[in-house]
Amino acid sequence: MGYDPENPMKDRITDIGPPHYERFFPQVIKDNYGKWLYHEIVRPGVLKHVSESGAECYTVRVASARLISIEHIREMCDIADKHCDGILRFTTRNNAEFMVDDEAKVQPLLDDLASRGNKFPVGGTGASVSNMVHTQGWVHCHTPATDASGVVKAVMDEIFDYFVEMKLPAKCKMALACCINMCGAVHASDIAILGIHRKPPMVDNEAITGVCEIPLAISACPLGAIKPAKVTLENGDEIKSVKVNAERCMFCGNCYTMCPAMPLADPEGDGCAILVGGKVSASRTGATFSKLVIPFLPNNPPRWPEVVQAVKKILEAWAKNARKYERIGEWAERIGWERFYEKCDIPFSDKSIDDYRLAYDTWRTTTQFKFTSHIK
Amino acid sequence: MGYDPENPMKDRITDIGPPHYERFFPQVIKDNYGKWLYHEIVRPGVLKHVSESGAECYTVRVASARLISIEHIREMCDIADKHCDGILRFTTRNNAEFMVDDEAKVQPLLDDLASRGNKFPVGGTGASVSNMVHTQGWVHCHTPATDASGVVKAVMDEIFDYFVEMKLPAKCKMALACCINMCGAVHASDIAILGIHRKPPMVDNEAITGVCEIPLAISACPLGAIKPAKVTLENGDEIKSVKVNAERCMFCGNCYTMCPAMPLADPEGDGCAILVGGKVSASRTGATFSKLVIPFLPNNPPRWPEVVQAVKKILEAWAKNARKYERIGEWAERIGWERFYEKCDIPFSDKSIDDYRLAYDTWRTTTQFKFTSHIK
Amino acid sequence: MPKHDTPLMDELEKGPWPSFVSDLKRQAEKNPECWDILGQMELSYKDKITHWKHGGIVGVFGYGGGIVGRYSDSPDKFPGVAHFHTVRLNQPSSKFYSTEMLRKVCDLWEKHGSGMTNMHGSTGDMVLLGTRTEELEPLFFDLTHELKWDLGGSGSNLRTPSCCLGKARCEWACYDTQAACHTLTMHYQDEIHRPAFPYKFKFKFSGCANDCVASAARSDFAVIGTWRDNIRINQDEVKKYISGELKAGGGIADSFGAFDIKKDVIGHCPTGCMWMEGGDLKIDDAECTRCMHCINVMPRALRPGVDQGATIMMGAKAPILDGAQLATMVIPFVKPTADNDFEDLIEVIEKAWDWWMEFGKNRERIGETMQRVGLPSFLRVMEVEPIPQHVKEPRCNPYVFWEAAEVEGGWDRDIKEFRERHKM
Amino acid sequence: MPKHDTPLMDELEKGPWPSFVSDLKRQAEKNPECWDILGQMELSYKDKITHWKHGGIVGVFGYGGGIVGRYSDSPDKFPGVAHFHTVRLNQPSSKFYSTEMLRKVCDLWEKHGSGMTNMHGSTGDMVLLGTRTEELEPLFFDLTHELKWDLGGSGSNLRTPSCCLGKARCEWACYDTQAACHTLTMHYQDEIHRPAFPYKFKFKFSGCANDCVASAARSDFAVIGTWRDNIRINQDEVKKYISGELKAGGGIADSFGAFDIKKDVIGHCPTGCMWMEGGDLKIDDAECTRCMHCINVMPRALRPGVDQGATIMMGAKAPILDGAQLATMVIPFVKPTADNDFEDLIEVIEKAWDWWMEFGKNRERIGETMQRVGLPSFLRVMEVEPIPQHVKEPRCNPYVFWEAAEVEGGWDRDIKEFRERHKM
Ligand code: SRM
Ligand code: SRM
Ligand code: SRM
Ligand code: SRM
Ligand code: SF4
Ligand code: SF4
Ligand code: SF4
Ligand code: SF4
Ligand code: SF4
Ligand code: SF4
Ligand code: SF4
Ligand code: SF4
Repeated sequence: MGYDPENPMKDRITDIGPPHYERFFPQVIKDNYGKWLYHEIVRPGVLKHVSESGAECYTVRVASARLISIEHIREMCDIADKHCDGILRFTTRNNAEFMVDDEAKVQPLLDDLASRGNKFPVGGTGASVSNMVHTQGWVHCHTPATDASGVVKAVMDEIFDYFVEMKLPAKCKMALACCINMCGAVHASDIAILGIHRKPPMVDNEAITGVCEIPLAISACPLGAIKPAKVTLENGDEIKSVKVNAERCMFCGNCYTMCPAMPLADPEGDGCAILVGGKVSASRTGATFSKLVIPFLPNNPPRWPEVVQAVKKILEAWAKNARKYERIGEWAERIGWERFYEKCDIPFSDKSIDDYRLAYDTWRTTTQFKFTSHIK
Repeated sequence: MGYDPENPMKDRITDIGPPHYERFFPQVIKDNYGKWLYHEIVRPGVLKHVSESGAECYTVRVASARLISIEHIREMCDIADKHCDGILRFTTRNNAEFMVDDEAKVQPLLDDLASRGNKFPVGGTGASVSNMVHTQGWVHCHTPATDASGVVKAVMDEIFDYFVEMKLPAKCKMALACCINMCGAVHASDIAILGIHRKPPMVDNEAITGVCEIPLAISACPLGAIKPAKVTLENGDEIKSVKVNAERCMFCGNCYTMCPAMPLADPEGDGCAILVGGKVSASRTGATFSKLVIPFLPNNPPRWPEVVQAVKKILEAWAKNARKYERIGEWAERIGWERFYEKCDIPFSDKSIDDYRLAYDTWRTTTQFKFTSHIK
Repeated sequence: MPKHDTPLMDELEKGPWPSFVSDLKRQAEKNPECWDILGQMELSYKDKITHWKHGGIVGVFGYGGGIVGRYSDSPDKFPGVAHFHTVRLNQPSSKFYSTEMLRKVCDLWEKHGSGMTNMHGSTGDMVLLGTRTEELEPLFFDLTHELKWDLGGSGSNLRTPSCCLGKARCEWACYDTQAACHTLTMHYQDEIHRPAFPYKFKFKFSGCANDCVASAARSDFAVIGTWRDNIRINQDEVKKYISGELKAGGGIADSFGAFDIKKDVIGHCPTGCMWMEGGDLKIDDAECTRCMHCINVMPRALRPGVDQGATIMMGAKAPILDGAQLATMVIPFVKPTADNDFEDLIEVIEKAWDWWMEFGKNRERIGETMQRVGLPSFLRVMEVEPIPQHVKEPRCNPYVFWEAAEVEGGWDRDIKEFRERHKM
Repeated sequence: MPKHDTPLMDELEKGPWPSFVSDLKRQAEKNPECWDILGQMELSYKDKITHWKHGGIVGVFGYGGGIVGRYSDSPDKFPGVAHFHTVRLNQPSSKFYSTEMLRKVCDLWEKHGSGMTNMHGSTGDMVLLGTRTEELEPLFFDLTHELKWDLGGSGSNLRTPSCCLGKARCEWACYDTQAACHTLTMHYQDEIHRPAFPYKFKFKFSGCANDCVASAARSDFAVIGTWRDNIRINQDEVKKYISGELKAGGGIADSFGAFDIKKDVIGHCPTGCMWMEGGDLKIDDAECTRCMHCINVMPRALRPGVDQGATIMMGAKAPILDGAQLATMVIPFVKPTADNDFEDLIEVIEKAWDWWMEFGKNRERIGETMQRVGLPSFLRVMEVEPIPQHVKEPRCNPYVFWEAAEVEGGWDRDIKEFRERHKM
């Protein structure tokens, strides 16, 4: 049967939602739903949950590139069929999890995974770096200032040990977003990579008529940097367009989102900022925004060495200096941001000083500071 | 000789500044300037400073109404002449200080002071309530929403013990300002009383022409609540005036400051707000703003019983519950503001929720809160 | 057989982390358009800009969301990705799958699309990456008929809700996150599929303050589990942590050395409400803010209380345009339950929507509307009594908006009568 | 003999705190206008509003400040206060007085004014409260000729600077606050007396972080003493505090009970940089933020370091109009000294003034101008290198203003050339 283009509404089914989750529970989870008593991390990547009933569920977490093929998914299915009664799941950070109900089944599963090259590294639990939440980048999106999957691959290759081992002071939640829309959880991550533009939009006068509602383009700009303008095209036509006061532009890209004739992207202008110290959980300290500590690193495909090294440096400075259970931001708050910059060997610039809406609340309004190397 | 109105510029002296401070130093201070080694608080109101040279300076601090007469000052001079080689000083909180260079001279001085009725209470040092920084109120200013000296007198009478004894967890720095211009240090005080208006300005159309520049009045309003208007006076003249959108008014009084024809003052509208938890010193925690915890109490002269009781309740709740060295705001931060309201038995209202410029930063963006009686 | 030279992409086949490049190549054997994905990406790697055109409005009939249109700016070079639309399938709550179902999705996508996916999108959808416009209706037909599965959200509508795995495999879930997520997803199919809002709106459900679905940072409406009574303590197990018999955090790190209950647990407690007394761990629960830290560190000794429920937070979002927002605590405690189809949540949601749909500006997230009108006004809209828990601290400026009704005598005054008492 | 019935005012004669009402009555014997002060205040106590008219511009010739004009709205009833202008005398630094000088002021004010004063005004002036317009010039003549004393500031000018008593009687002053205050007061007589600024500007000088003149909250330009090296520790004295031989805070409270160095000192240290080691108190000075707490509690054991100087903070103010501001740390360390007439301070002040006088709006305090242009721009103006010490934390939004010169290739781009690579 299938879809009949002649008869699009025939037998149409809508609004049925997703399949019910219970259909996909492994038996041990169905039986022990809401009855779990405690868990252990048996080894990196392997969780053991114990139920009030005494039942056990072993979970093996494997990394995933997230941008994966159906062939790859089918291979996951093969594994799950072989070891896990045909069930697997994905985590909120895009790792895959294979569950078994018996300790004896763990090692065969691990062996199988290990036998498949670099496709299924086991890890990401406990005091580790888990998978990076990330976005589309050049593989799919229209507004990116950097790539996503490639940068993530380059970074995770370099800090791989921290995924497969648990040797950090606490969890490190990383993220990447390819533009300041921040589809990745950049604004509240321990370490985040953020694609940013640094050149004001061009105005494509030849194209603007038709693709863009001028008043919308103007009102898109939060800083009023866009004004209406009359311009004469090469063919002599006078049209309504806009002009941009580059001095007032903060490169947010909202104009481009609203008006395709105002592109910002540029090979030299675009690159990555590094933000650190955000978190989401309310454990110990409440949810916290990430702070922009490195305003710009160039896009240097395919391996973004500057970005990779910056991330690694921060990660390792934290690993070396923080107390147990202290997330990166908690550590920075305790030692003071001036000390953070020093420990991480990051140069400070006025780019990291807020000058947006709520800026005043971030100014240092106390004589309490440390005499770091920043003070000559 | 004296001033000659016929010849105002004759022998005119200007820009000579204040007398040099050194002229007024007691000998022991002149001799030990910059050489002080340590101090002790011998008893409430009596400080002992010891110099590297071994010299000692005893200081007796006495309360002052601040609004004082020259007869009162002359009486102070008599005391200083008798005990202190003709020198006295005033503190940054408007207390007077009498200094002697020998322990033996302290008791006679204290006895003398005590013999003069309630004019010279000794205290205000250490973990006490010192004098209240305050302002003019109805004795001199044109914009007050409450009195100053009278409220201070009423409050200090009631909590007098806390001035003459040192039995609080820390210093308590109090202030009063009779309008939101806050000439008293209300915005950074442990407990502060603030005169506030609650009725929008009236427009005195009969008077506005001449006394007021309309554009200035309009631009005075931070919320754009004042608009130009044409009105017809009783005599039939049509004049330019303004009208106020009362819904948008936040009663800041800036319009009245700029335009005398826009009075706000009102017997029922005006009254006092109570702010708490501010501090200035960087000791332990940095300088902090006071928070508005009681939005309004009525003006009830001559003794403002509601204000007095509110202040006392907060003071004593803090005294009872805080740790040593914890200023009021530090205590409130540690226990949480919800608990503060409970401990002080103050009702909470949405008036204490910020909705001005930087409001978002004060919203609770965490699940971390306590289940106080506020949660039904 | 590679269609394009991709020396830059090939570099990303090296290293221990799974390679999406190798994967693309593998898939290209079955779906040759994958060569063009690789080719166009290689070009982006060279040019350092995206090669996707701006926007592209496509969809399935009757739905205003679920598909993100995308067109190549170099369709001649890369015809396989000339159209490259994304299809968002609404994932089942907390993303458990039977291989049977997954394989069906794979087959569907092999037939109708590129064979490449995101497992999963940041909002939570299963994202099928790249297909042509003419495939959309057939795909949707097969999806709904054969898989009995539906699209998720995109555009100015309710986005696909998501949740932590909660009671399915976690001992800390204080309400049933999956049931809440699924029930509301089903309840709001219309809002998910047909944009009627000023901008996007997201639900996320976490079972406890650890917030494993990042709801406090990434959803307009976040429901986060908590409890009202006392942490359950098993003192015997406490002693086992102290003696080293049990590992901190169930073995959260291999590098932590000896357990130190004073430093590791009590020392990190944000409220300082814990102490040791004669070998027993004591908690002054009235002062506890249920941050989860102590429970996280000693999962066998401590458990959330039994009077469980959730806190409702609202308004989180990314920075466009006024700056990012974390969610704001709106309702301290509700008991969301499948017994009443989560009507407590529905009531709150609809109150917020009714208002936001009327007063929210175009492309204004509810958090921004909240900021624009102020929290006091928002609480009035929500008919929530203002409590100190709504703020970190009381306001420090004196600029209170009084209402006429609150002030004795109201606002109508007679300037003449005033001038009798107070001359100019 | 009382001129008016003042039952409400009379109530304020009771109680242990000194009574300004009794004092007014006493002064009324010499200056009968005091009866009218009492009378008009009584009326205010009845009417619950002020009875002073708005404003009143008066002054002495050639000065734009120092006098605040005030007129009664009921001059018929209270002729003694029909005019009631305030005269601000610039107090000597830190307010020591010889009785000889004070008596001269009293005589002056008995002759030319009401006999009532504020000792002192909130800014620091000696405030003479209430005189008639025609007395102003004679008073000023006598003040300058006989007392060799001058007026302080009011209006849009430099306000009377003020300072803590510092080295005069305090062991903690890290620079000479009095000398700084006096030198700058003399240096800027013109700025104090002749308004040339957009709005008022205040200097305050505190010798250490205790900030006894509240400079961090109440001055546009605050200089607060600090040190760069190590806290001086006398371990023998530390032990005396621990043993109870010495009293905490020199005897700061009578109710504190036993001294507990762990709780009272180490436990309150904001940086956690102190610890006990074998009976000795240790400080990791590099981590100390010189908050003064430990020194305050153990004045005989601990002292500020010897490499002393000051931090410059700017922009504090009351709430009108954008909300109150606390001072912002601008220059972490200078060594203000009379040896060079405080030229380090003067340089900073004048840089700020030059800019503020050019760019500040009318009635905009410098703190507000700083907020309007942003801290990065302000630091550029001040030619101060931006350092992390300028902020509590780095920005969390990504909205950085890049300049063309910082970006490779600048901002001039060719849309055509771009379109060759990226078609619409
Ligand atoms: C599987 C997953 C939930 C899901 O529905 O998929 C999950 C599962 C668990 N989380 Fe989580 N968390 C998961 C994402 C999160 C997130 C969201 C995110 O990463 O974006 C957070 C908040 C992130 C943040 O704070 O920035 C999160 C914050 C926590 C915390 C608090 C950590 C902290 O100290 O701040 C704990 C407690 C702990 O680990 O001690 C926790 C604890 C746990 C426990 C131990 C809960 C339990 O008893 O089973 C689970 C195993 C943890 C582990 O991996 O070590 N989980 N956890 C998610 C796995 C993601 C991954 O693949 O890495
Ligand atoms: C005399 C005076 C300075 C002056 O130039 O006039 C002064 C003098 C001293 N102050 Fe102060 N302070 C004086 C106003 C202040 C102010 C300003 C104010 O009150 O508006 C502050 C900042 C207020 C704030 O933080 O809100 C202030 C915060 C301190 C502190 C920090 C207290 C804290 O823990 O936060 C100390 C340290 C201490 O007391 O342990 C201190 C300590 C001292 C010492 C012990 C300094 C010393 O070694 O001599 C002096 C005696 C203190 C006492 O009275 O217990 N002084 N002190 C001021 C007396 C005012 C009064 O009459 O009560
Ligand atoms: C696919 C996905 C990224 C990914 O790789 O996973 C995504 C992709 C896009 N997002 Fe997003 N967002 C995605 C999750 C998010 C999230 C994360 C979340 O939901 O937890 C956020 C931050 C949280 C939030 O909602 O604030 C997010 C915040 C944005 C924003 C900024 C919204 C704001 O209020 O600040 C925009 C801009 C806009 O709406 O115009 C945006 C816009 C977009 C658009 C539609 C670009 C555009 O302006 O047209 C992207 C389409 C990319 C493409 O070519 O397919 N996307 N977007 C995520 C959706 C997949 C899914 O359904 O599961
Ligand atoms: C006399 C004094 C209060 C007192 O009783 O001590 C005072 C009195 C007035 N102040 Fe003030 N201010 C006084 C210290 C302050 C202080 C405290 C300080 O300097 O440490 C402040 C807060 C700090 C600050 O500068 O921000 C202060 C902040 C204001 C403001 C709000 C300024 C702002 O930027 O927010 C105004 C409103 C204005 O300027 O229009 C103001 C305006 C006024 C006016 C001139 C009223 C007006 O708008 O015309 C008051 C005249 C009262 C009168 O009738 O005599 N006064 N004023 C203080 C000056 C005496 C002196 O010279 O020693
Ligand atoms: S972060 Fe920006 S560029 Fe990246 S997927 Fe989201 S909208 Fe697109
Ligand atoms: S990028 Fe942002 S700030 Fe710049 S013109 Fe466009 S909308 Fe305005
Ligand atoms: S606080 Fe207001 S009313 Fe009081 S003296 Fe200052 S300006 Fe006048
Ligand atoms: S009181 Fe303030 S808010 Fe109200 S009208 Fe006057 S200036 Fe505007
Ligand atoms: S949020 Fe809480 S309940 Fe949900 S998975 Fe995480 S730890 Fe478990
Ligand atoms: S849950 Fe958090 S606040 Fe409560 S006792 Fe444990 S650590 Fe302390
Ligand atoms: S600020 Fe410091 S130096 Fe000045 S008096 Fe106060 S404690 Fe002493
Ligand atoms: S001065 Fe403050 S920060 Fe420094 S050691 Fe003492 S208490 Fe700690």
